[in-house]
Amino acid sequence: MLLIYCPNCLEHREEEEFSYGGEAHIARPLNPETLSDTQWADYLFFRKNPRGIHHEMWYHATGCRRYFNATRNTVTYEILETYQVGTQPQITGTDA
Amino acid sequence: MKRYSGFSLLKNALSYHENWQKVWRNPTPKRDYDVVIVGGGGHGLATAYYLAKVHGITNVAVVEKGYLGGGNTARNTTIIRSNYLWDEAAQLYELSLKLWEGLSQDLNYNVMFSQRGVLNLGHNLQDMRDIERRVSANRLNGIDGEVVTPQRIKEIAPLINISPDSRYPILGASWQPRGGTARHDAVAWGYARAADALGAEMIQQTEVTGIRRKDGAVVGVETSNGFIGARKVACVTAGNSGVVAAMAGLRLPVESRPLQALVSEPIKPCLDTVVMSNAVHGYISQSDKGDLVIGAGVDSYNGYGQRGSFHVVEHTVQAICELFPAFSRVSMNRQWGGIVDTCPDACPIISKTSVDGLYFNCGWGTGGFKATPGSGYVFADTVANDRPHPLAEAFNLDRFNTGALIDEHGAAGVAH
Amino acid sequence: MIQINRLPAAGRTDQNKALNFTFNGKDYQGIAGDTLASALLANGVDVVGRSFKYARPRGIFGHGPEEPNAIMQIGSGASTIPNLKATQVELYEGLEASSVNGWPSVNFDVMGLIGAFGRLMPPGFYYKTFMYPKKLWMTYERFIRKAAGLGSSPIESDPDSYEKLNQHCDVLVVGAGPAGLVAAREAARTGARVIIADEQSEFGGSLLASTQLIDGLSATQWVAEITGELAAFNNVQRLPRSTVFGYYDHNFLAILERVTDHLGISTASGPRQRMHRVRASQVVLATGAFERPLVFAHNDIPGVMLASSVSTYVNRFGVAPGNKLVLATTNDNAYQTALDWHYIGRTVVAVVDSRTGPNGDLVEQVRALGIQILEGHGLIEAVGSKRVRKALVAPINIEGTKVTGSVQVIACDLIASSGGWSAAIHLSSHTGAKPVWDDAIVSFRPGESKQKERSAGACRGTFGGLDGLLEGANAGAEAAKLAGFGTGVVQFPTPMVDQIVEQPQQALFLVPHNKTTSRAPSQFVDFQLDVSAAGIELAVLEGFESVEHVKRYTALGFGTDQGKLGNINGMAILANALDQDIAETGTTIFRPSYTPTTFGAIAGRDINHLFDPERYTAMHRWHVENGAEFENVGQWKRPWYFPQANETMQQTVDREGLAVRNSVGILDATTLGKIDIQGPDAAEFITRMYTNSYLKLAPGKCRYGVMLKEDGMIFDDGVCACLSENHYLMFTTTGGAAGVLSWLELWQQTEWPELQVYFTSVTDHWATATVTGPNARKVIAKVCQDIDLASEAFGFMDWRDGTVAGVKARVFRISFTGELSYEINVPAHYGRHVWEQLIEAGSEFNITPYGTETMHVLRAEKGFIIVGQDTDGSMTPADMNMNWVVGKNKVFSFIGKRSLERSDSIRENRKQLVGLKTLEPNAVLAEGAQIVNDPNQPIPMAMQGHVTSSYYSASLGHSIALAVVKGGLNRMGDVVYCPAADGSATAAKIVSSVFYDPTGDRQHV
Amino acid sequence: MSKLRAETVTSESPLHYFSKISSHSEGSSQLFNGDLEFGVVAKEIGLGCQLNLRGDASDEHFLAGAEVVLGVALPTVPGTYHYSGDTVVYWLGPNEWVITSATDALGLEASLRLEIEGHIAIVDVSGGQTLVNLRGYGVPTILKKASGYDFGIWTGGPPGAGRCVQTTFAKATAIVANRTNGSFDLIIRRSFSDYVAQWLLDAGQEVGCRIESS
Repeated sequence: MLLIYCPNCLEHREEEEFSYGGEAHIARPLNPETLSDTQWADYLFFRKNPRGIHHEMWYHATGCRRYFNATRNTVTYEILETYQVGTQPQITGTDA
Repeated sequence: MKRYSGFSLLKNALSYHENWQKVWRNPTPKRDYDVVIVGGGGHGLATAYYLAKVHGITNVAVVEKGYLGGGNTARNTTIIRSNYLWDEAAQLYELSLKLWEGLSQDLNYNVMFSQRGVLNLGHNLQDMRDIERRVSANRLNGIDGEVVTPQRIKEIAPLINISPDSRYPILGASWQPRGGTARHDAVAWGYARAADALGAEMIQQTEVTGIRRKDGAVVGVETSNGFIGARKVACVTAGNSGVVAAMAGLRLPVESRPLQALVSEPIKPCLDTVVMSNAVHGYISQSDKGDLVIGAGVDSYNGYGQRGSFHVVEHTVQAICELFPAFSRVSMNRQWGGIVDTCPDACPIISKTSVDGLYFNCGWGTGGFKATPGSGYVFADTVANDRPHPLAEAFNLDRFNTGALIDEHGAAGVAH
Repeated sequence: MIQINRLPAAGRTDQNKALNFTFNGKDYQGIAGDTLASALLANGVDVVGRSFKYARPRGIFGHGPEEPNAIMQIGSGASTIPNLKATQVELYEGLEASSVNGWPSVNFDVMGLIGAFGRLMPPGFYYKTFMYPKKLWMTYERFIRKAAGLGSSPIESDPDSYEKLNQHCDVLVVGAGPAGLVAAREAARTGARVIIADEQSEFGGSLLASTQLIDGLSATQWVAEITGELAAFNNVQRLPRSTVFGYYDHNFLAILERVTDHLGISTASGPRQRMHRVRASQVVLATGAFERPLVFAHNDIPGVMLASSVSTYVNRFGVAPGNKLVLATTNDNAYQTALDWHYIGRTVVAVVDSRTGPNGDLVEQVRALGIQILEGHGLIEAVGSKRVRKALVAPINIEGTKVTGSVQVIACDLIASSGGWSAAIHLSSHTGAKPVWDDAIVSFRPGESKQKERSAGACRGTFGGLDGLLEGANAGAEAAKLAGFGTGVVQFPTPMVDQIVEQPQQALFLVPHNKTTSRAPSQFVDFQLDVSAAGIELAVLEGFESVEHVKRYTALGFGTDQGKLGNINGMAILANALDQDIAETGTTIFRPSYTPTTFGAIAGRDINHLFDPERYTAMHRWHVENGAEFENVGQWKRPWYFPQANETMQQTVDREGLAVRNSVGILDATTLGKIDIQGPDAAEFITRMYTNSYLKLAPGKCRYGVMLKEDGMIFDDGVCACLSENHYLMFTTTGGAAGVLSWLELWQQTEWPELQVYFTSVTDHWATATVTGPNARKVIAKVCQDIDLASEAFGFMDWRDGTVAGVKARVFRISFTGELSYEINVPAHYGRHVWEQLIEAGSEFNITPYGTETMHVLRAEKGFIIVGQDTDGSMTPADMNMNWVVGKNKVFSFIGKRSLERSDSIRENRKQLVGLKTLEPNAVLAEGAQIVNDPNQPIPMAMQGHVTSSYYSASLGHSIALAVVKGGLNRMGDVVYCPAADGSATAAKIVSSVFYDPTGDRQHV
Repeated sequence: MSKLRAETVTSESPLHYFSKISSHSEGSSQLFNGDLEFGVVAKEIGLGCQLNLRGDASDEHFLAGAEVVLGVALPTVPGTYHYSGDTVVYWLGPNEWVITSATDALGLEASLRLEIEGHIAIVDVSGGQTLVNLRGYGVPTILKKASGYDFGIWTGGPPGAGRCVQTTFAKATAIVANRTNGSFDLIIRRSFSDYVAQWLLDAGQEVGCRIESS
């Protein structure tokens, strides 16, 4: 069970307070109509799903009601950082 | 292959069990094969078996990074049923169920397929509409099933709580008598033994680290024990499909999630059927050893950790205690997690890919074990003939482009 | 009853306090401080159970959670508990215990006759048999199941309650043996919040049975001192009878505290057990070690025990479980048992040591007492049926693989064995740390830490007393420092312990027999499941090479003791059979639970009425008082219908529906989700979320909208009102409220932060009463004077502020019934007041409260969809015949729009919403029924769609249904069929989905 | 009756019925015999004004405007609240606060709107939630049962301020705040209030629990 540092509440909080928001940093295409079905499907359904470093969104549902991003290792579940939406992670790559 | 029977058991007992044949060889890999199957779980082993048995393709290696049947085959709650809603899924699972019904004899290995029936409970009016819809579709598809009342449920599972005063009272259920459970390890071992007997080779403790291609076609796999050539490579690596796909430069619409399960200590038999509830979220059966085998939820986040959050276990156990208040004083003996590939439409992918000779079978989510024989059967056919088996057609990768998803229930939460 | 094995010196027990108990229906007496196991041993009870597979008689083997044999059913009736280990059950007055196997009794078990044919049941025999004939398997299985299980589940609800506490601490110390106690003391001293938990009834661990001196005190006195010190710290929480059973991610550990189990009474005032959910900054694991038994032929006969268990029964419980002891060992440590036995005046017949030339301190002490030591010997077989009578002993080679000389017979009634110690690495293993085999100590050590934890003492493989204490103190200080307390330097002086010089032990995992393993009498490795050394070798012979395969094939480690006794021996035997070393063979991953954990305690109080919150509206009590039946809608309790005396549900729904159509009805619509939206970009944002546009919606106006997910499928619907410039109120479905709010937040926060808009849930703020029907205006007029209710002034899809029944209200003219409707919203505190005033005002029109069932009928008459009932997540607006709600000319590509153009979304022959009218007017189709064109076609039938909603409509005088049918909008007038389970089929004609008032005049009046 | 006068209006706080129902319920009747010392007393302080306020915490004009009207500065440190008299402002998120006050909600909203310009939101949620004060020696334990939040780290704040958190509370959510007298305030949603009250009675059984509705 994860313990997640909320970058708004500035505290570690229990996983039960959060909901998972999926892969982060996926921008909605500006002109969906110009995309092929395949390109649109890529946006809709295809995710990195890495074994290792993953940048993902979390929603502090029963706390501050803010979305934020986390860098988490999907094997160890270690959360390496949390950061604001619209900013870039400090930790990148694929392995911890 | 020396056949197993009561007689062979007796004969071997007289010689102190010193003369049993090996269930399978443990050969060193050859330089190349007609087909390399990546992943030695139930689905991969079944694929090897049907490639040999149905299609006469015996120059096959099953390459497994750990031990045979050690992934989700060893970690699931062994429930088998075919009462799926949509025609495409129902037909695939029904093929599976029919294969299950003769599997022990076919493999000459008792997989202990026990047709003790499956109840899917309904707890609100919409549940009951959905149950009626599903059972109605099942009947017209030739799949057994009926809608049963709480009183009938109580007869089938006497310890269940059908009080109308429950927080979410049981209003009814679908009942598939042909459903049941099987002994999960035996399925992997039985397929491996039978496939081995037909010539397929089991290569354990060998991890595939790359998929070698030439001119857009697959030529083999890189492994922790060196390169193995192959004209065709069939990947069946539940939980790690995305990672394997990436080796061939492919992306799959799957995400890997921890799915949890737990068992109680053995108790005297008191539950002779499988009970599943989506609304209060738990499913339970009792094994032939006496353990209550309980399926817990899927964690909400991606993970490869084969473990999960304790609060998921808590919610599941609450659900079980709601359904079976008497089990409150029974104890949890062990809990664990598996990694499931989840697809946006909660249906599998059984598909050719853009790489010639490379095939994928993945995305079974929580439904993989029950599909083992059917999955192997249609995948073997797809690989052997380089075109989708008719029952696999709907489960192609292109459906994510066209939008022809099979069950968009599961798609409700995607898109961003 | 005389306790024939009770010693005069009573250890930690109280001779003066007798406790009566029953075992298998027979009366016995023990004393305070006993466990059930020690009391049974005191009474000379040899056979306490039967093994699972071969039904062999079994006696008490251990003294803690490793006990494989003494599995008990405790108590009876609703509060019975299955599968407790007698070694962990504290004795109390009136305790009832029975064996879980053995019929008609444990002393004579008919299944034991089957056990005599054990050779026919090697590992995996069931995989090889019972296959033919195919149809008989279910019959075979019935017999197999008869033998299944240990104890029995109660069949009634649990009378006890269970507590849960969320705990936070800086340092959690697991285990209150010597290392844990000093670790806790060091951490406590720094001011850190410390929790120390131990599974036993009192702190001290192995020291409770030790004869060692520490700081010049007896071990138990020293424990009392340090426990007293800990009690004096107010930053220390001490949890005895508390098992840390799982170590989860991010230093979350779960502890089961047994609060009243040892009292044996169901106390209404307190919980039976308490679950502590602990988040610890740092963890010290001091969980000790388990002694390994020696594996020899018939090592399962009652009277064979662990050496440390014999010492524990002697020293801690004052029980001597026999008279003539033979000790079999591979190490010096176990000689202590010979000393303990000797000093209580009983006979040590011989010590059988596998090593040659042992001369450590304890060995010399034993030798000095004149006790026979058979060096270089193995105890190869025990002889006896329900109690050991003899030991067969033979010289063995130095490697311990072969019997090298003649067998001698030694008469005895107790065999204690020791094959060394295995560190209890379970909790560190839960974290994913991979255990490391260490030949030097013949044990696994915990692997590299994956969490903020460290092991200290025996569980780290440090079996020497002083070293363990040093490690514990260091671990406590270090953990505190890393949690932000203290300097990390040990503060208390090191306790003084006599150092005992020990010679190296021998790694011996299977005592050789003069027959081969396959032909020797069974040499048990895992007692509970009858896994023998021969079984493991057979698995290897059959080609199972992985430790996991062998475990699964033989069931090694799958018992309720989870392999605490057998796993290491089993793995070593496997390694030997594979000609590998143990490190190569690998280990198995331990998983929670460390010991079995009560389901009720895991569930806590979140069962029964607290299983899930019940959400009530402000009018809920009125509904209850007025006889409503309720429907669960999400977590809400909504009135389903309001039956009057002797009415059937159908009669009620007919009456309620007719009232609305002919006069006026009232519905509690509070549960609809309501989201307040403010900001200069509110209209733009809302327009991106809905399929239609809100850019030109004027204050005072409402509009119906449909929301899609990005895949183009309908996900929610509702009305959105413009309250003022830049201020909107969005209604959602009851079930969709929370999901829609987080959906809006998701897009605003993560995709379009530049749009200035705020969302606030106001679902709970408003109570909503819908007054609907031709007389609705007249009713409202009686309680509302400040709104011009004239149609021209307050038209359909308008809203107005005003005062209703003296309360500031917001009134919407929106309709889900197709009748003239007013949805009156007031702050929830006034909900019941306004509701009652409306009922009173409507009484002259016989205003009729109605529930969700009538609401469903009325809206279906109008062809209004319910998201989630008429749609299922695979339906587009076009499928619902609702293209009118899709803004084709919207500039921004609203959410889901692109997906509506995918090839499958524009495919011909998609399922479309239509009405169905049964040819037999009174036949009501089943909701969910599948639709076919030809009911006589062979199976599998080609299904065309299904019925989504179906009712009898009293106002129309016939049944109505909504359905989705392939290409349905082009099939008006076609007759289709719904086949039923009994083979019959109901014919229905495809018609428009709008059955009532198709022009919509009635809602506009 | 064709006209209702304002003085006949009755209101019901979320826990309006609670003590009545509880005193008659079998399971908890022993807790209401009057002889027991209750370890937990939950007293509803209902029917006050509660406003949800949104705005940009980095906008000084916004902060200043709010302070002028409320007589207390908006807390900008996460997890804190400010109070003055009977007006309390709780931090809920980086741009969200909830204000509880004894004054009239509509009046307060109007004053705030008058004083503050720019992109803000003010929403009256007075009917949607209620404030419950928890006092008694059993309260710290009750909080441990209810929530995984570590209330043990809270220390007393400076005058006019305290700690608050919005978190899970049993299977509902709540805002929990400490008071200077050692008690705690709980703000819960109306539709969950019956559940929370039932839960408190159950979880408080060990020490005795009484609910006083407003």
